[in-house]
Amino acid sequence: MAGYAVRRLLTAVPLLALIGFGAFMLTFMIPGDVAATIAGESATPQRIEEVRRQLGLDDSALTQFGRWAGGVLQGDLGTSMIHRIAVTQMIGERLGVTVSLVAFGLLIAVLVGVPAGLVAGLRPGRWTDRLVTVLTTLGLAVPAFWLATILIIVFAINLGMLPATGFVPITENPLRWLESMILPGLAIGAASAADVARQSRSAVAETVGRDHVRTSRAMGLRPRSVVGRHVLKNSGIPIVTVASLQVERLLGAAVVVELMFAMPGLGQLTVSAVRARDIPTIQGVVLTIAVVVILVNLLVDLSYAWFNPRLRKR
Amino acid sequence: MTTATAAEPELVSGPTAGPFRRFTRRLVRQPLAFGSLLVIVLLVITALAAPLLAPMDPNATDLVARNQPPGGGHLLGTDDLGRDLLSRLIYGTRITLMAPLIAVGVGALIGVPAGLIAGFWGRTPDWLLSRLADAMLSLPSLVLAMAIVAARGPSTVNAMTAVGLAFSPRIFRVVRGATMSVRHEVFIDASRAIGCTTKRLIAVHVLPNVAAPLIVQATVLLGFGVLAEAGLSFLGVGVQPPEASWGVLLRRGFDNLYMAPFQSIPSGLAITVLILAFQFLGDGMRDSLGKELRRA
Amino acid sequence: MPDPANTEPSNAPALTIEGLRISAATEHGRVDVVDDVHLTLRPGRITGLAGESGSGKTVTGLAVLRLLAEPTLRVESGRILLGDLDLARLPRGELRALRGRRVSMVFQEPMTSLDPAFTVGTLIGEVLRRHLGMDRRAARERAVELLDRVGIPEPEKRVDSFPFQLSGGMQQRVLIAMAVACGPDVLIADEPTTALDVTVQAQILRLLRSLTDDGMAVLLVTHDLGVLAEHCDDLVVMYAGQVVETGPVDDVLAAPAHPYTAGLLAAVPSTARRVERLATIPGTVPPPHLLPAGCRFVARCPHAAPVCEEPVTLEDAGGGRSRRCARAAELDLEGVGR
Amino acid sequence: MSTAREVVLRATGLTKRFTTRRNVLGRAVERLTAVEDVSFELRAGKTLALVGESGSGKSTTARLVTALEKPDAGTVEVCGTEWTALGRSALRRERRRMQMVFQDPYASLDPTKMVVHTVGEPLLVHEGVRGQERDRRVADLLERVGLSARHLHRYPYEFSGGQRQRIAIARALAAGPDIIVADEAVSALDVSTQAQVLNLLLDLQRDSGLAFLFISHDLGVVRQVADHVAVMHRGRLVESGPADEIYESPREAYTKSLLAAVPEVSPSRRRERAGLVTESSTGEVVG
Amino acid sequence: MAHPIRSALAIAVSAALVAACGGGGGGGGGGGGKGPKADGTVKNVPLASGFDKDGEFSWGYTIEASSLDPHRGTSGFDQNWLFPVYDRLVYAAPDGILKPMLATSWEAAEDGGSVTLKLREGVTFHDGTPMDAAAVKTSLDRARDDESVVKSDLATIQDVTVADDHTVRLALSGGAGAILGALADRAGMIISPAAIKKGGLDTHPVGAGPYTMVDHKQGDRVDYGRYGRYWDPSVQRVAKMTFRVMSDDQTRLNALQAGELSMALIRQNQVEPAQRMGLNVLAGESPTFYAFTVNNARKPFGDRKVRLALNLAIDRKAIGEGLLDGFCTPQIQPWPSTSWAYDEKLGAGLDKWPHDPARAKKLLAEAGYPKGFTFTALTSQTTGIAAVAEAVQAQFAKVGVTMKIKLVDASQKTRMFDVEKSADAALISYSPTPDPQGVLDRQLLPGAAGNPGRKASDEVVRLAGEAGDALDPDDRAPVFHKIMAELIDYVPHSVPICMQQRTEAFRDGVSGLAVNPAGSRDFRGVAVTKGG
Repeated sequence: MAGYAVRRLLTAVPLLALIGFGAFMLTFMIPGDVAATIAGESATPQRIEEVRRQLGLDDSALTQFGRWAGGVLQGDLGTSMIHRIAVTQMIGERLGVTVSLVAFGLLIAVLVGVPAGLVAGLRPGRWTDRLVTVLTTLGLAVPAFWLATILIIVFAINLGMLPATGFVPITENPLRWLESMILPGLAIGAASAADVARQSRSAVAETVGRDHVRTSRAMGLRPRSVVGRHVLKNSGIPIVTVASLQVERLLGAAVVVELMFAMPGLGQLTVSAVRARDIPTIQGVVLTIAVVVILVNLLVDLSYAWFNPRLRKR
Repeated sequence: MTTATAAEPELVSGPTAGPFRRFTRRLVRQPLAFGSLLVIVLLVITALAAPLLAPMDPNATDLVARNQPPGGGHLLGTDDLGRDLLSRLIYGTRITLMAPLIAVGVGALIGVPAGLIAGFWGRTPDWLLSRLADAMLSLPSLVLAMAIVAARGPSTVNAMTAVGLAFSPRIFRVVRGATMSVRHEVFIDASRAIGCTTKRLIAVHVLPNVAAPLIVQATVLLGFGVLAEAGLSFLGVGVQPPEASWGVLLRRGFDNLYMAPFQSIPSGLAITVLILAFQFLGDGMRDSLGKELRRA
Repeated sequence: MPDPANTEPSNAPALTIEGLRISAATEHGRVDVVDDVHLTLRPGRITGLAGESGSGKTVTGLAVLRLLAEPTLRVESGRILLGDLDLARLPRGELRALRGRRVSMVFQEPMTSLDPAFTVGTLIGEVLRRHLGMDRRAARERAVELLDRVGIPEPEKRVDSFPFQLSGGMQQRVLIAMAVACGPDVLIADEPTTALDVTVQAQILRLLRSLTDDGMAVLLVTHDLGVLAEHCDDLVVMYAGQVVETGPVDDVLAAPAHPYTAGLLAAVPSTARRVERLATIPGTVPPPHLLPAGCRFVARCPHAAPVCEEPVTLEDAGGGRSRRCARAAELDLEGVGR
Repeated sequence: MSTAREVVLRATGLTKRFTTRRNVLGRAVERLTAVEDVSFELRAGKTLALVGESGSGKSTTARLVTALEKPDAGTVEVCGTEWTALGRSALRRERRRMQMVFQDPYASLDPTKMVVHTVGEPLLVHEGVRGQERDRRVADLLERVGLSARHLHRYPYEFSGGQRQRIAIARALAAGPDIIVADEAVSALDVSTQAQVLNLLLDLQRDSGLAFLFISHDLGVVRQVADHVAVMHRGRLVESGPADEIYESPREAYTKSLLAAVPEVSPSRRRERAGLVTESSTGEVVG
Repeated sequence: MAHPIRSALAIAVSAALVAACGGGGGGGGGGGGKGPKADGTVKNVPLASGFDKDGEFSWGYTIEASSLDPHRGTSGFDQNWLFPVYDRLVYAAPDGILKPMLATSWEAAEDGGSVTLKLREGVTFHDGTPMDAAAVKTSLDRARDDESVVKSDLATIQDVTVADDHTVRLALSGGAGAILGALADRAGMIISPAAIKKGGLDTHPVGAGPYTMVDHKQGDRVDYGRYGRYWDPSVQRVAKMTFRVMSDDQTRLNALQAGELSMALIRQNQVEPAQRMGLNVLAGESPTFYAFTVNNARKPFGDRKVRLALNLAIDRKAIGEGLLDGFCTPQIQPWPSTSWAYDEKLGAGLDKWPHDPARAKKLLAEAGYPKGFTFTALTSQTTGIAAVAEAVQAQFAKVGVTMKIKLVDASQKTRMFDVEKSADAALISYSPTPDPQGVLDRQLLPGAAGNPGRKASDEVVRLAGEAGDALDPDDRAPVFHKIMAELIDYVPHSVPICMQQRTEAFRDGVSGLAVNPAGSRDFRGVAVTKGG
C-alpha cells in the first residue's frame, strides 16, 4: 500500500512541472502585460517600457519561466507584481476561504447527493427514482449566480437568518464561520449534489443487482444492514470517484459564489490576477489548485483499497 | 449433407430494420426523450428562421423605452438598452445551440481517440494520457479560455474551443473506461483470431460498443456547455456585443434584477428547458440503444 | 449411496409446494413462466429438480424464499408450506426472520455470491448475530467451527481471509457454512457445483449429503443428469414451466414415464463408448408466449398423438411417482438400466 | 484442403509464465507458470481433445496455439508454417488456416453487428468480398450450420445459445480453415442443444476433413468427439494417447481420479468405474 | 407524477418570481427613461445632532487597494483607502476650494518660481514621531523618486528645502496652481520617516490622519480605529470604520439591505431600486466622464470632418438621461459644472455639437465616406461602460458607420491602444484628478498617455502652459474657457459623452456626508446615530 502511495506522489512531481509550464505558457500568450497596470493609467509609454525592463518582461518566455521555476524550487513563489506582497502570503490568507467553501460544497454534495442517489437506485423506475432524476437535472440546469441571489434574498434579507456577505475564519469564531458558510455552500453545492446523486444512483442500481446482495437478502439480513453495509460499501468506488470530480467543478464555481458573497477567496484572486496579468500570482494559484486536485485524487485512489480489499492485498 | 434443420420458431416477420431505424423507433416511444427531441428540433428551426420569426431588429436600441415590462409593443419587454427581448431571444438561439456543440465537438475530437488508445493499449500510453488528463483538469478553464481567445481573438468559436479543451479530459475518462471493459470481451479475441488489423478492431468493434456511455456523457456536457458559454461571455471572452446568447441575456437581465425583475425570467426559463431537453434526450438515447448494446 | 429400501416417506414433509404459478412481464406482455408446480421436500433426503435453461426450475427455487425480482416476476397462485406456515402469504418481516434461520439457499456462481469487501468470518458472523443474537466473539468462534464442518483446511487462519483469496470450491463451502449456520430445516441449492471442476463438485455434493444426515431437507436444482443420478434420492423433472415427472431416482432412471425424461437421458454423452451419432431432442423449448394448449412437449415428442393436443395434468402413478403424459400408460420408454 | 493423415498442427515445448506481483519499481517479483513444456500433434481430419480442470492451462495453451498470446518458449507449426516466427502482417494472412470457436455464445458475437457482417468478416478481411457476393456466401454458410438466409439481417440478441454457437461456427468456416480450435465450445449449452451442435461438428469434420483441437473439461462430451486425448494438470501434459486407451485403461493416477469423479447417469457404469479408483486411490485433494 | 417537463417549468418559474417579489416590493413598473433630475437624492447630509460617539461606520467599494503605500500603489483609486490614515498638506473641501490640513498657509513667490508652506505645529505620526519640515521633505522626496507612481504629478518641483522646523519651500519650474492640487492627493500624503526606514508600508501605513489602520485583509477589508492624538478631534465622529471590497453591484445592495454596510457605491441604474428598498441616495457631480477617444494618427480619424461627423452622430441626451437614468449629465466640457474651470456661458454645449445624424452623413460624404466605414473600438467589461459602448454602436450605425466592439480588460486596453497603438478607438471612463490641469496632461495634450495619435491643436498646447502657472483659480479660469473654445473648433481626438454623477446609497442614521468634487471619497467627519 505504502509503495503505491509513494509511487503516486513521485508521479505528482512531473505532473506539477507540466501544469506549471502549461499555465505559464498560456498566460504568456495573453497580450497586454503587468507593466501597463503597474505604471498606472497616467504613465507615458516610455514609463511603461521602463517598467517592463525593470521586471524583466522583455526576456524570452523560457528565461522568465526558468527564473520563476528556480524560485519555486527554493520554495519561493515570488511576489505579486501588483500588490508587492509575497504570493505565498496572499494565497495563505485566501486559501482558508476557498478550502472551506469547497469543503462545505462537497459536504452538501455528498450528504444530499448520496442518500438521494441511494433512494433512487434502490428501486429504479419507481416515483422516487423519477423525482430524483428531475431534481438532479434541475440542479444541474440552474446557474450558480441565480441560486445564490435567491438564497440571499430569501434567507439573508427577508428572513435575516444568515449573513448576506462576508467570511469569518473558523479560527476566529466557529459558529459565525458556520453561519457564513451555509448559503454559499448551498449555492455552490447544488450542482455538485445533482451530479453526485446521478452517479450514486447508477452505482447503487448496478450493485443492487449483484449476486452477493441477493445472498445477503437470502440470509435474512435486515434491509438496513443489506443496504448500509453490502450495497453502500460496494458502490463506494464510483461514488468516491464522482465526489473527487466535484472538487474541480467546485473550484470553478467558487469564482462566481465568492463574487456574490464578497468572500476574498482564490477564485476572486484568479480572476483579478489574470485580468492584471500578474503572472507570479496566477502561477501560485494554479499550482495550489493543482496540488489540491492531486492530493484529492491520491486520497480517492487510496480509498479504493479500503472499498475493494483485492487492491489492498495485491 | 446438412443436418436435420431444426423446426425454428417463426422469428419476427421480415428482416429487422437497420440499426438507425430501430434506434429511432424505440426513442420515439419514450415520451420524455421524444418531447426533448421535439424541443431541440423546434429550437434549430427557430435559429435558422430567426430573421422571419423575430418581430424586430434585435440590435435596434430605444433608450427611451428601456426596461419595459412585457406587453405593449414588446411581448417580452425590453432590456437596459431598450432592445426587444423576444427578438434577441430568438436570434440568441443560434449562438446558444452552436456553442455547446462546438465545445462537445472539440472535447470529443480530443477525448475519443485518446480514450480509445489509452483504453485499448493500456500500460504506458494509458499512464501518460491519464496523467495529461489530470493536468488538464487542474488548469483553471478561465486561464485556458482567455489564453486561446487572446491568441485568436474573442469570439464564441474560440471561447467554446477552450471549453471543449476543458471537456476533453471528462470525455477521455468515459471512453477509456468503456474501451477497457470492451477490450476484454470475447468477440474482440474472435476478430483478432480471424486476422483483423488493430485499426479495424478499434473502428469496427470497439467504437460502436463505446457509443452508449459516450452519448450520455456528451448530452450531459451539452448542458454544461450552455452555462459555460454564459459565464465566458460575462467575462467578455465569449460572444461580442451587440450579439447575445441566452446566457448573456440571462446575466444582463440578472444585473437589472432590482430594476426589472422580469427581465431574466424568459432567458432563464429557456436555458432550463434546453438543459432539461439535453439531459432527457441523453437518457432516452441511452435507453433506446436497445438490448443489442446492453449485452456488451 | 441412497438406501433403496427407504422409499416410503416415514416422517412429515419439511416443505411442500402446491399448485405454484409464477408470471413474468416480458416484451410480449405478462406470461406464466411456472405453472401448476407440486413439490415435496423430506428431512434427510436430497430432492433433485432437473430441467434445461428456461424450464423455470431456478425461478421455483427463488420463489420459496420470495427472492423474485418484484416488479417483473410475481407469484400468481399456489402455497409454499413450511410446517403450517405458508411462506407465499407471510408478511415481509416474518419471512425475513425465517430466511437463513429455517430455510436457506446457496447459488451457482460462488465467485460473485460472496461480498468481496468483507472477510469470510464477518460474513458468517453476520448471519449468526442476526438470527441467534450472538456477540462478536462467540460468532467468530462458531464461524471457525462451521468452516471446519464444511471441510475447509486451517479454519482459524481462513476465517480472516477475503473471498477473492479462496478457490471456487472454497467459496462455495463458505456459502454453505453461512446457509447452515443456524441449522435450517430446508436448504435450496441452485446449481451449486455447475461452475466448479468435476473433482471439487464431487466433494461439495458429498458435503450436502452429510448435512442431510443431520436431518436437513435439500432441494438440488441442476441441469446435470449425472449429478442427479449419483447424488439425489428423489427426482423432479420440469419442462417449459411445468413438472412433467417425479419419483425416486433409480426408478425414474430405469423406467422413465415421460418421453422428455427419456430423451434427456439418451442425449447425455456417456464416457462408456463412442456412438456413431448422438441422440438429440429436435427443436427448442417453446418460449412462454407461444405455449401450446395441450402437452408442451408435443412439438418435439416422437410419440406425439392427437390426444396430446388436449391439456394434460400431473397424475399420481403410485410408489411416489407421477407424470404428465396422456399416453404414459401405453408407452414403454427405455431408461438407462439398473 | 490438406491430404489426410498429414500433421496439420504441431506444438513443441510450449511454455507461458504470468507475472502476479510487481515491486515498488515495477519489476516482476512473483510469477505463475500457466503452461510448462507442452507438445502435441494434430493430424488432418482428426480430433485431438485437450482435457483438464480449470487452471490446468488448457485454455492458455489454446491461446498460445492461435497466437492470441505470445509463448515464453516453444514453437507452433500450422500446415508447415511456423506461426511463432511470423511477423504481425504475415501472421494475419496465415490466420485463415486455423479458426476458433469460443465458450460463451453470448460474448463471442459483437452485439452491434448483424449476422451477415459477423460471419462475413473473414471473407472481407481475407478475400475483400462485399455486398451481394458476401450475402450469398454467408447464406450458404448459415445453411451448412443449420440456419437459413432469413437470419442474415438479424442481431445476436435475437438468437438462443445454440443458434449463436452455430453462427460462431459459420464464422469459423468462412475463411476455409484446415483446423478449428474449439475452446469449451459446447460447455455453456443445455444437454439437447449440446448434442445437436456436436453432431454438426462431427458432420463438418466428415464432409470437409477439418481437424479439431477440442478443449473441454466434460469427459462425456470428449468421449464422443475425440480420436486422441491429452490430459493436462497444473500446466503440464500428464498423459496422452488414443481416446479408447485413455478411457479404458488410464495409466496416470490423475487421469484415473478425473474419470472417477465424473457423475455417471447409469448405475452399472458407475459401479464399473468405481473399481478403477480402488486400485490406486489418491488422497482427497480439497479443491 | 405530473409530466416531468411541466413540473420542472413550474419550479423554475416560481424560483424566478420569488426573486422578483423578494427584490424589494413587487416587480413590474420599471419604467422607461425618467426626467433628467432624479427626485429624492441629496447632495449632502448635514451632521445630525445626537450622533453616536462610539458608533461604527462601514462602507462598500468596488476595487481593492492595490497597495496601502501612497507612492507605490498602481491603482488610481487607492486614495479612497488612504484618506483616513494619511493627512495631506492641503485637502479639497466639498465646495471645491483647497483648505489647510498639515500646511496651515502657503504663498507663491512673485516670479512663480517657488511656493512656501507653513506647517501645523504639535502634530505627531501614528508611531509617535513628530511631524516637521524634515519629515515633509523626506516624504515629498520619496514621492518624487524613480520608483514613485505619482512622480509625474510632482514633475514641476525642482527641489524641496527645509526653511525652518515648520516651514518648507518648493522650488518650481512653473504651474504653482497645479502643484497645490497635486498635494491634495496621494503625492501630498506625508508618511512618517521612521516608517519609511522600517519599510512594510504596502501593508502597514503610518500617517498623521484621524484614524490608524487596525487590520488589513488583502482584497477583503481594512479596519480603522480612532487616533487618540489627532490635531482636530471634532472630525473623528465615529470610533471605528470598516471599508470592504464588494466588486459585484448586486452584492453591495444586498449587504446594504441586510444591514451589513452603512453606505456603499452604487451604479446609476441602481438608484431607483435602492430608493424603493428604503435606502437614501447621495448623488453629485464628479469629474469622471465617459469619453469616445480615437487615435487621430490612423487613417479616417485624422480628418476633422470625420471626427466632427462622429461627434454629431452621438446622442448624448439619450445616453445621459435615457440609458443612465439622468445620472450622467450630457455635456461636452471635460470638467464638471462644480469645477471653477467650467464655462457657465457655454453650459452643456449641446448646441455646439448637437445630435444631428443628417449633417453627420453629409460631413462623412464630403470627407469621402458616402457609405460610412468600419472600425474597431476597445472597451472594458465593467457593466457601466459596456452598455454605453453598445448605445454608441447603435447610434453610429444610424449614420452608416459600423463600430465593432472588443471587450478587453484594462491592462490589455492600455497595451493595445496607448502603447502598441494597434487599436482604432476606445470608449473609456476617465478617472478624475483633483485639478482640471490633469485632464490636459493625461488626455488632451500631444504627450498625454491617452493621446496615442500625438496630435493636438497648437493653440491648446500654448494655452495649457499658461493655465498651469497662475496660482489663484480665478486667474486660471479664463484660460481654461479659451482652451474649451479652441477644442470646440479643433474637435479633439477625445470627446466627452456625459459627466457621471457619483451615486452612493446609505442607511438612515448616517450623517456628516458631502459629495467630493474631486470624485474620490473622503469620509472626513462622517457620523452614525445609534441604531443607524
